[in-house]
Amino acid sequence: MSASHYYLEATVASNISETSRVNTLVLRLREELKIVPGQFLMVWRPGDGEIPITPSLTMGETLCLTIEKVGFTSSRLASLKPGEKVFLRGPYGNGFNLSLPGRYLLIGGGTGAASLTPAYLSLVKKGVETLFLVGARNRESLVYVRRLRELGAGFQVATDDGSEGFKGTLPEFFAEVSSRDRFENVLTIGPERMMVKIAEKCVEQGVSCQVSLVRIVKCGLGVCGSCVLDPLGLRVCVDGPVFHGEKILGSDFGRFMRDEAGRRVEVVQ
Amino acid sequence: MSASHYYLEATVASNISETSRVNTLVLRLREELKIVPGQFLMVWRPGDGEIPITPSLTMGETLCLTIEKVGFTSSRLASLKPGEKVFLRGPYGNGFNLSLPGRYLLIGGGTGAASLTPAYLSLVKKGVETLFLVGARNRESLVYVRRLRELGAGFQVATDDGSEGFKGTLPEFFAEVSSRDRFENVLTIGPERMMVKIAEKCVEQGVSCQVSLVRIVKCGLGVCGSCVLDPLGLRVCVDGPVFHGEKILGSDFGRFMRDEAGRRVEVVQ
Amino acid sequence: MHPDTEVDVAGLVLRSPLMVASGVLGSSPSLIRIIATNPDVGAVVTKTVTYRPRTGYENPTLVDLGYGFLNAMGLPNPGYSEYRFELGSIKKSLEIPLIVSIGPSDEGEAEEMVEELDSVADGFEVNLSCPHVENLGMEVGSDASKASGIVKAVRGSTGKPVLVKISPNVTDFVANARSAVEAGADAITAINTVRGMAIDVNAMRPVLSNVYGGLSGKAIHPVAVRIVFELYEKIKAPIVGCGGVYDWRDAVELILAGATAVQIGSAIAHSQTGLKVFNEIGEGVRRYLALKGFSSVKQIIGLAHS
Amino acid sequence: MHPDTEVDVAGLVLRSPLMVASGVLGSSPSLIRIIATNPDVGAVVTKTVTYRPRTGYENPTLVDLGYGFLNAMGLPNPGYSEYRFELGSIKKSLEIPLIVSIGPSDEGEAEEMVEELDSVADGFEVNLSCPHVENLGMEVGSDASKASGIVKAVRGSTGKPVLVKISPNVTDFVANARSAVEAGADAITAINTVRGMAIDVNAMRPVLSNVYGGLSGKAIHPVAVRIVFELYEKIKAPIVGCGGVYDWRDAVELILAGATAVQIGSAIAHSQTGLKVFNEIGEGVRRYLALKGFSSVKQIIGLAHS
Ligand SMILES: Cc1cc2nc3c(=O)[nH]c(=O)nc-3n(C[C@H](O)[C@H](O)[C@H](O)COP(=O)(O)OP(=O)(O)OC[C@H]3O[C@@H](n4cnc5c(N)ncnc54)[C@H](O)[C@@H]3O)c2cc1C
Ligand SMILES: Cc1cc2nc3c(=O)[nH]c(=O)nc-3n(C[C@H](O)[C@H](O)[C@H](O)COP(=O)(O)OP(=O)(O)OC[C@H]3O[C@@H](n4cnc5c(N)ncnc54)[C@H](O)[C@@H]3O)c2cc1C
Ligand SMILES: Cc1cc2nc3c(=O)[nH]c(=O)nc-3n(C[C@H](O)[C@H](O)[C@H](O)COP(=O)(O)O)c2cc1C
Ligand SMILES: Cc1cc2nc3c(=O)[nH]c(=O)nc-3n(C[C@H](O)[C@H](O)[C@H](O)COP(=O)(O)O)c2cc1C
Ligand code: FES
Ligand code: FES
Repeated sequence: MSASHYYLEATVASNISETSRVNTLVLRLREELKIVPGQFLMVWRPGDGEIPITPSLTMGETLCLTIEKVGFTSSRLASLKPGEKVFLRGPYGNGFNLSLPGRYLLIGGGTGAASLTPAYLSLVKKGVETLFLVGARNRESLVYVRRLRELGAGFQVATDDGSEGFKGTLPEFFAEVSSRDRFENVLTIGPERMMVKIAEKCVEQGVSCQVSLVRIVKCGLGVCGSCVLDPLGLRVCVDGPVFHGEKILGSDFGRFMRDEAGRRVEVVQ
Repeated sequence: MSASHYYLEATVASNISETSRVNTLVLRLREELKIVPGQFLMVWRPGDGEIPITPSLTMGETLCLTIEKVGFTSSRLASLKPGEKVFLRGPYGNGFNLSLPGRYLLIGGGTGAASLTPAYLSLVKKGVETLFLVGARNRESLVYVRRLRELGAGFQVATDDGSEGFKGTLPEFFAEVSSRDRFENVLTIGPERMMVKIAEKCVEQGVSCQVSLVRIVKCGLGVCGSCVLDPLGLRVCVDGPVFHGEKILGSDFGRFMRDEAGRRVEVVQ
Repeated sequence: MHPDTEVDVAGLVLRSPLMVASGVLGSSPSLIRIIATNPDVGAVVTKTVTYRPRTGYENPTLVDLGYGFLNAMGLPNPGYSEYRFELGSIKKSLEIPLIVSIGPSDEGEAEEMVEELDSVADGFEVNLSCPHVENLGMEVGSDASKASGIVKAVRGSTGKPVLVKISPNVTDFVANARSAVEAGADAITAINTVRGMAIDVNAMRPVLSNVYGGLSGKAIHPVAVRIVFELYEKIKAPIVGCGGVYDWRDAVELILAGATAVQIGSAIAHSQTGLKVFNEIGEGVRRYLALKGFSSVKQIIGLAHS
Repeated sequence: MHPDTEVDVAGLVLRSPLMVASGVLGSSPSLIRIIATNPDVGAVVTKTVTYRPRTGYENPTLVDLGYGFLNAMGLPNPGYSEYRFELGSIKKSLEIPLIVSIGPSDEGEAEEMVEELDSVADGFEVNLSCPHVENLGMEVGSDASKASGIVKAVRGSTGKPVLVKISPNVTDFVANARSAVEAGADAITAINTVRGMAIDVNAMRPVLSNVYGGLSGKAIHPVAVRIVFELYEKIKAPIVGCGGVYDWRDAVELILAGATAVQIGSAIAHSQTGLKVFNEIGEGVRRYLALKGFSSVKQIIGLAHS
């Protein structure tokens, strides 16, 4: 706080187009930012708004944000040019618990493949056996696989239409993989309905499952209550964004969220 | 600060009459207060005001304040009964430097004898050779000698009228003592004109001399400027109350102080 | 010795003088249900609801200053009608009073809202003091006759206790509190946030999307103490103190100043222990009362005046 | 690159935008003389002097809150006449402007004081905003016609720049600033302290002998930023920002908000380094300007508005 007052300044070094809807910003900071995999940052452009993003890479003074253009702010951020600035606060939230014993299966859908990468790299660095499944609707929608390849990551791909890798959804691929091999831990980021299916399967199999939730984050500090998961009263920004699947199954997880006015609305994805 | 909010509460355990004008309050605190000899406390009684006092003894949770009744607040405090409360903030100021090499001569006039006692005890405890001169107008005005005797302190007395000990003022006694024996360090608390004479003599003789000044202390924190020693711009509450004689000789020390309105007035004692 | 911590705010009997301040932790009924099980929470004030749903302002809406927060949330809320429905779903399970905070922009809205919400509320807090929302909050609060009209409308629409929350951002807060009491308020909540703003030196822009916001937390505690102290001498209604209560001393300070109960907002987020801050403060207040020889917290209300 | 830190406040050319705020460090001319040798101090504002000497209030007069101070010194000062004499003794040796702060209680006093003090002052700051002294400061400041009369009297008695220091404790500070400018003020200093108080839980009494006092320091920084920002849009006169400047970012924040210069008070006492805080802040501002590619601090005044 004292070094940065309110926000840390970051400069866009490059902007990599992942798909027609998703871009990765490579940012340079003036100092290193310590982030636990799974924690998130609040990313601000004055006039354009501020949104929560889970970094897709953190390496010294380099930071990658992989952003899907879903609305105004995300679209503006995803379109920034080299030399432009963004302003960061955080890291916020709990991050993944990567010290549970056993092997890890990571399942990333859409931009979730990017957001899971820091956890993947951290596990591999610790010498933990890890398998990374990434998925999307089709080959064109796959996010971050080029970067994963550059990083020398071992990963397997699933596409709904079979245009690359396994043909089917990630829950289907997960079922397939776990019919052959049992991982003690599953980490997943992706569309919420996908995560619910995976979490349910994990509970069935007695496998530990950590999911990263998305809700409307305003303060990021646990003050405003905008990100609450009902009826548990958990605040995604401080109690999460990572939750153990068995703790939140049966709640609004995968079914309801609150919109910006705090109205309870259905989760659509 | 966090334990005490604004003030520490202390309870009067006993009130010892030293002379007709001076009393010693023995206080009990709820926790030990770490004070360097020569530092002072701000002592508050709601409704009666708040004044700076240099403790005359600090021992675990016991604290002694030796107070001369010179005006409203000091008279109220000096008249407190066992069980009554006072409220303390501090310690403030720098305190004496007791790690200068050589032997120490302590010279306390009036309540100064009491205020110098913690420094005396600390030096003796460190095994430093120390001589303590205490003085007053006459035997009846001697302050704290009973307590010094109880503490087993070695001290010598001077009275202006010779009713006890050396006949003469403390500067005279000091001249007499230093004609026989040379101390490397002098510490003194007492009427300012007395301290000036002692400091001048020390400078003449090349002896280190630390004096403790009294000015109007309001904030005690260096903010309000009420305790300034001109023209040096030194604040007694934070830069002092202890100063090296040679640093302040030639200033308003011993000649002028500021009254509560900040008017420059003559030092009378 | 177990000092009694029960207090009575305009007829609302609270097992603890500590209440959750409005808006902090938002409007989720499930959070209210959970908070209400904490034995050191005496009542919950809901997020301020308005006549229509509000999405609030764009992010950024909050700045953490360390010693406080600046917020310009823009009163996001689902609107009183949907909110009544949500509160209904938890009302029965609550063992402590539920005070519904409302931000009507005129008398008509006030009446409709209160009539509808009356079945789920044990009391109302009228927010005439939100410093960053136009046509609501302070804008209304500083238009004396409009404010008074709204309070009268609320008063006329419910038999339950009505609190009015006042703003520190006015020259004469005593006049505002007095006119609220004259219009029928049973108690005054003091204070809402203090006007403020922050500029990021790197971005060179105001941080809050709304530019201006409201300062809360430690920073405003002395302001709250002062206003509670003065109101205690100048109005007859009980006062609920609010502003920068982070530990038991802060709570006691407001009670000694004259508050019958104390609301806690920012500390919930600034404390390492989250909602346990209520237990730490509750325990501290009990220890303090015991140490000083009081058998009830009621005995120290306003004691700093004597 | 060595960015230029010179600014011009209503004709007063300051080598640094940093000034010593009124009253902090008191009225001793010797302290002023010493402070003025600091290259990062652009001007000194004296303690507020009044027509007659004032001893100020009984102790306690100051509370340290950690994140700020509460003070009710009661404007102790030797009176303008003796003070003029004292300032005269150092005036020649000062290389930076000396701004004399005055607290007249009516027009007559204002005229007499300013005529007398004119020979030792490079400018005046009229204190109409001290929150804790009756018949002076805020009491005067909130009586619009009286305040305006005093400013006119000051204006009529000197050709030197006149600053008017305003209070945050009013509903409409913009109106106060405007009427000061209409009455002839060349610049507005914003802000004086915020009303507040503290109660000691052990003593169960207000700490300040005056009960109420003024809050300064970090706590009020967002309030100062907000007022400076709004004044910058609504009045034409230059603004001197004051309130909670503890490091270079706080200073830059006020300048971006619209302040031409910045006063520093509480930080002098709260900083570990005392008066060196001016050098730390000065150095920080220069580094910031260089990093952002500005050649002069003037280029960033009000930049947060664009
Ligand atoms: C902890 C966390 C980490 C995140 N990490 C990433 C990331 O790495 N990459 C990434 O692309 N996105 C991430 N998101 C999601 C991202 O923050 C949202 O997509 C973004 O806030 C949308 O803002 P917007 O202004 O562009 O869209 P808006 O205009 O606000 O919304 C566009 C549409 O999306 C819906 N919407 C907005 N926010 C959410 C939400 N939080 N949940 C569900 N629907 C929403 C709106 O209702 C609307 O229909 C993360 C979210 C959270 C909470
Ligand atoms: C660092 C420090 C340590 C001190 N330690 C002790 C101590 O251990 N024991 C003790 O008895 N006293 C001590 N004093 C002095 C004591 O604080 C004053 O005597 C007291 O403040 C007087 O307050 P009052 O309200 O009783 O008198 P007031 O009514 O304020 O004053 C009575 C008379 O004394 C004069 N006076 C008041 N304060 C001062 C002052 N600071 N210097 C000179 N004249 C003054 C007044 O002008 C007036 O003539 C100390 C002072 C300082 C600054
Ligand atoms: C994030 C946030 C949201 C708030 N929302 C409301 C609200 O909806 N209605 C209201 O009356 N006060 C609201 N407030 C003000 C608080 O209820 C309280 O008056 C203020 O924060 C001071 O208390 P504190 O210092 O304990 O936080 C909000 C405060 C914060 C920090
Ligand atoms: C101990 C003290 C004394 C003050 N005396 C005066 C004064 O005489 N005249 C005045 O205009 N302001 C006075 N002030 C207010 C300051 O000049 C300044 O406006 C306020 O403290 C806010 O700035 P800060 O946060 O940097 O301290 C005083 C402040 C303090 C803390
Ligand atoms: S975003 Fe405000 S509580 Fe989570
Ligand atoms: S007493 Fe205030 S500066 Fe020393």
